[in-house]
Amino acid sequence: MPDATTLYLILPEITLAVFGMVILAVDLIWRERSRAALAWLTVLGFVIALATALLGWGWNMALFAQMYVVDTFAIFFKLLAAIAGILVTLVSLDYLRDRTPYRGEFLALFTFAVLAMMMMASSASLLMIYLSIEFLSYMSYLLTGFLREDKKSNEAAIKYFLYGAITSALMLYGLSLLYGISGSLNFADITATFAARNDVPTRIVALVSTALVIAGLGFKISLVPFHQWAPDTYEGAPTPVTAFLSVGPKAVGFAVLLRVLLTALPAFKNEWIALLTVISVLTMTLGNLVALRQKNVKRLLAYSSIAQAGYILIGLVSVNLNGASPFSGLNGVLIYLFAYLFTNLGAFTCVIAIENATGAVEIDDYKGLVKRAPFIAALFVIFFLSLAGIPPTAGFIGKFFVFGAALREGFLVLAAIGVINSVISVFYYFSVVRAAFFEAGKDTAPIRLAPPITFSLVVSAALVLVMAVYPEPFFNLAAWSMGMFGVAK
Amino acid sequence: MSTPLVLTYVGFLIMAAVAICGGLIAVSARNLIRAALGLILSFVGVAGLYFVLEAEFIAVVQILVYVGAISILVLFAVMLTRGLMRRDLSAQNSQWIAALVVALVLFSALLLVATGTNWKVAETKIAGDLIPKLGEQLMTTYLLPFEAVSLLLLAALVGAIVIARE
Amino acid sequence: MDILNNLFVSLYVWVADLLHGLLGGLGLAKDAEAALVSAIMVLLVITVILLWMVLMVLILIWLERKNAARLQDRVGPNRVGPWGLLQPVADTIKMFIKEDIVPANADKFVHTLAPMVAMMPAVLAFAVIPWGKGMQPVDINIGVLWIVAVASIGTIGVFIGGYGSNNKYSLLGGMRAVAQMVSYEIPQVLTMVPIVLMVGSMSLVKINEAQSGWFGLQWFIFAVPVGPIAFVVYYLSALAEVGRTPFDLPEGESEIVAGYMTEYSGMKWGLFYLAEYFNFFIVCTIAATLFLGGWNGPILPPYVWFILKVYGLILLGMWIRMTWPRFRVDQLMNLAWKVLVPIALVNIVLAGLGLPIFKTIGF
Amino acid sequence: MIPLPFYLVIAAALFCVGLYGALARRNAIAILIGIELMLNAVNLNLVAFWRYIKPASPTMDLAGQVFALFVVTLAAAEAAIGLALVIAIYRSRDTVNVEDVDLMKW
Repeated sequence: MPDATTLYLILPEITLAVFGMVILAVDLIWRERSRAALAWLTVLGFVIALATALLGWGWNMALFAQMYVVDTFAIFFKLLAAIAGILVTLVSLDYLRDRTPYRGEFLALFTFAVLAMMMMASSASLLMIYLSIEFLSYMSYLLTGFLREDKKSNEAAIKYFLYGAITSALMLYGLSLLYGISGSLNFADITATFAARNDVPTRIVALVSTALVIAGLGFKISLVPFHQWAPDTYEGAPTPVTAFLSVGPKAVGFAVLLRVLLTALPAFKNEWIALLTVISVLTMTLGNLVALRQKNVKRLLAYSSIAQAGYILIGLVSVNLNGASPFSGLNGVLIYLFAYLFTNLGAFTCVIAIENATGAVEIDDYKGLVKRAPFIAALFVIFFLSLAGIPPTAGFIGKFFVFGAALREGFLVLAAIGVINSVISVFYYFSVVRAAFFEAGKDTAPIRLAPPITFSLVVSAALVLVMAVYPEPFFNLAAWSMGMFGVAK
Repeated sequence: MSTPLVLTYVGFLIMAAVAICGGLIAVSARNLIRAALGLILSFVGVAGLYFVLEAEFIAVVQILVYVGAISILVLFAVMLTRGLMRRDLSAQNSQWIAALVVALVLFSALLLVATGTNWKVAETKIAGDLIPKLGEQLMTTYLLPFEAVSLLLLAALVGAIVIARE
Repeated sequence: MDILNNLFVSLYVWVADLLHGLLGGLGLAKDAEAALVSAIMVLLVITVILLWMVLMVLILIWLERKNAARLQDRVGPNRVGPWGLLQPVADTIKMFIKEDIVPANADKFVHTLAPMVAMMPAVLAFAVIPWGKGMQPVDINIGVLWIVAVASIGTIGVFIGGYGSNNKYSLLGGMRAVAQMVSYEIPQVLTMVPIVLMVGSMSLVKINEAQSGWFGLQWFIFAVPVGPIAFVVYYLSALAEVGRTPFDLPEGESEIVAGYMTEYSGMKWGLFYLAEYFNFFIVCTIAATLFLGGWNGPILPPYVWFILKVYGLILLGMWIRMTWPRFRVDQLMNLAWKVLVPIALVNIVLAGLGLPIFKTIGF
Repeated sequence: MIPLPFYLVIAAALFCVGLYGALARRNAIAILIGIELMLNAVNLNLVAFWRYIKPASPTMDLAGQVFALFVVTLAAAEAAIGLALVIAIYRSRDTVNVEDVDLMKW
């Protein structure tokens, strides 16, 4: 039986597990009447999880035989997960109404997906990493294919599933090698092993397993060349799920990647930095170039989010843990992820709002949007500015820290490629804005917004702007969260 | 019970051959039912290898879950999507050569890792009954993953039913 | 009395010694000799067990026919041998010499493979059954799980039999059979959990030992309330698992001809037929081991007790078969998922709650 | 005892056979079969390591076996989800060949 402290520290996980099951049960008993109430119940669950996650702030404990770590780094990602959960639940309310009769199950699976994200953030053992990643993946497959009458949703899910299953098997092989070399599942023992043994065969094992693990996590983060699923899945999935996939798994994927690389494999820093640099360049460039040709907004945002993963990776590549400089690379990753969460969720919320009203997701359908829905059009501009990294938006702050770290570490070329890519991205983001503002559309009926969506839009936009104008708290938050990696505040 | 080393080797070789041959059938057979049967053969071979490794519990679980449940699921799925088997001209897609190259490259890398590394092998005798220990550890050390996986199974079950039901 | 109790164990030791003596003359190395002897003994045990299995099942078939006749006010087989005792033998010979027909469009390889796969669980399960004190061919510490695991292999045989015949009735029958077997496996396994909990081991020998003494009152069927509930659920789901009437939908002749066996003839059909009886026999042996104290009993030698219990359960099954009409598919599934599974789950909870209480009062 | 690399080589071979199947097959179920083979190979690896590598802690460490157990469990869930998706797509599209599932460009 775990002791009271343990239970206290995993309260957010317990909350979500309980809420998930309660939602299933309530849905079972109350089928007809409970539909709308269920969504609010889910939101309540996320809010409680958010609050309880904050209770663990400042702790640094390894629980369950060192398998599960609750530290500020994990809490940071748990907060992200809970916030993403709240916003996505709010926007899915209207979207799901006419599309599926199984809304209770949807919300329950979604709750479990957020739970899996939280578990990923805290995992510090090969077993927990694998388990929580698979948990999140399975829930994502199911949510993606949830509209089972919809051919695109089916297709998106099967592609996502097949890619995910193959890459997770690859990653699992890498994990088994790490277990074999160290005889233990815990990161601490693995680090100790590699610190003690540094012969060439051991390095080869470490390299092969690192590459395999990056393959598995690269799939979650949608890094090139493990990105092929992303555009199709983003296009076909129910749009709230797309919004979720583009931020949730990506953020915690980075969390796991950071934890594995920095706590289990720091001995091979040079090797994985080289590997990730190449991947980062490929990811940014390919994502942006292909995004230029897209006609579908969901697809465009998919490629855009691939490119964003490339930028974030720059922060990880330029990680430097032994300085008092504000650019440690890591804080760039965290700040960027925080900014990206609200920006991308906001952009997708705009897409959902328009899709709910008109069913359209092509860029051409956005023509004349400013007349039909000036509010959405204006917000679109804010979110796109942020995605492109233009001040005064949160995205700019993120890029500032990430590129700054690259410059500090002397990755001049990498930083330059990043900046060039940002410039390219402006073109396709602007193509949507141009359609919305400067071209006349056929349809002129105004678009009405449901209150939950408005709320979520306002929150996202406000945070995107606040982060840019007053970044200090967020900067501190990120700095705090890196305490576990030995970085002073 | 200590088995003579020769018998261990014989058992190992037979089971390894069964596992690999089953795997080859599974990925090459054009008829999906036969591919599934090859898969089952491979599962049985791996279960046999677990017996050679003195991990009886995993071996039996392997038979129970893989042979008894997963392969039945696969067979069911093949049956339910049967119409298309007739039209299937070739089992391999157009990029099978690339796939072969990838598999071979990876295999050589893994071969290098498997044979070239100095694994810290310790000759240990397994003393006593491990199964109570396994049960105990699942309830203490591995309590969190144990609970998490039960939630996962519940959620996966619910989700799979929602998606597959008529 | 002791001689009689240990008859077969002594026989085994004696044969092994004899072999050692014989091989000792060959002048082999110690290790090699030991390996050879153990290999020969394994083969011998397997042969004996296989012969024993066949004998048991032939008796079972005869009993079934005689019983059915009695309950239906007929005479039953009475021509071959005294009271028709040799009728099953005659049937076997007939099956061997009958023509073996494979349908033209069948998947021939799979068609031939199916009956063999269907026989496998029976053969594998016989290896771990404790026939008497010290009379277990292989003693593994996970006997219960082993039986559950190998039983699931039979499903595959039935399934590919249905597929390989390329006949719609076969396929339908096969699918039905698999659905039924998979569904009833769950309550069947769940009812074993309380027993394993009470014993603290999955070894069939330990389960037997836990039920010794007190003239049968330690049998788990008397462990009220968990034991009797588990026994009833187990027995019902076992009957369904092996497809006995009233759960014989996979081969309900009024609906789908003979189910997955429709296209089979000759010895292949014979194998399926035998497999069914083997499976029935095995579930009864397991029920006897888990709930009726296995080979525990006063006065008579353990193996006699065991056989008596098993045949008692078999006769119960026959009685049920003769007196109940067949279920409908939906009733069958409802029974499994909405009745038996919940009962079995609650039963596990009861066992989990009751166990510490019993432990503390020192039962 | 049999040298550990024997098992590792068998596992690697099985893994790559599975990977080939997963990459080269057309039918979604066949791809799934390949994936199951890969997971099996990993499990063989884990159990072999458990048996041979001296555990870090002095008590009997069953980490490898436990991990393998979890992989088996997850593989079952994965198969269930995958086949549910396959059946859904067959229902809506009448095919489970991945190449024919091309409403959206890969």
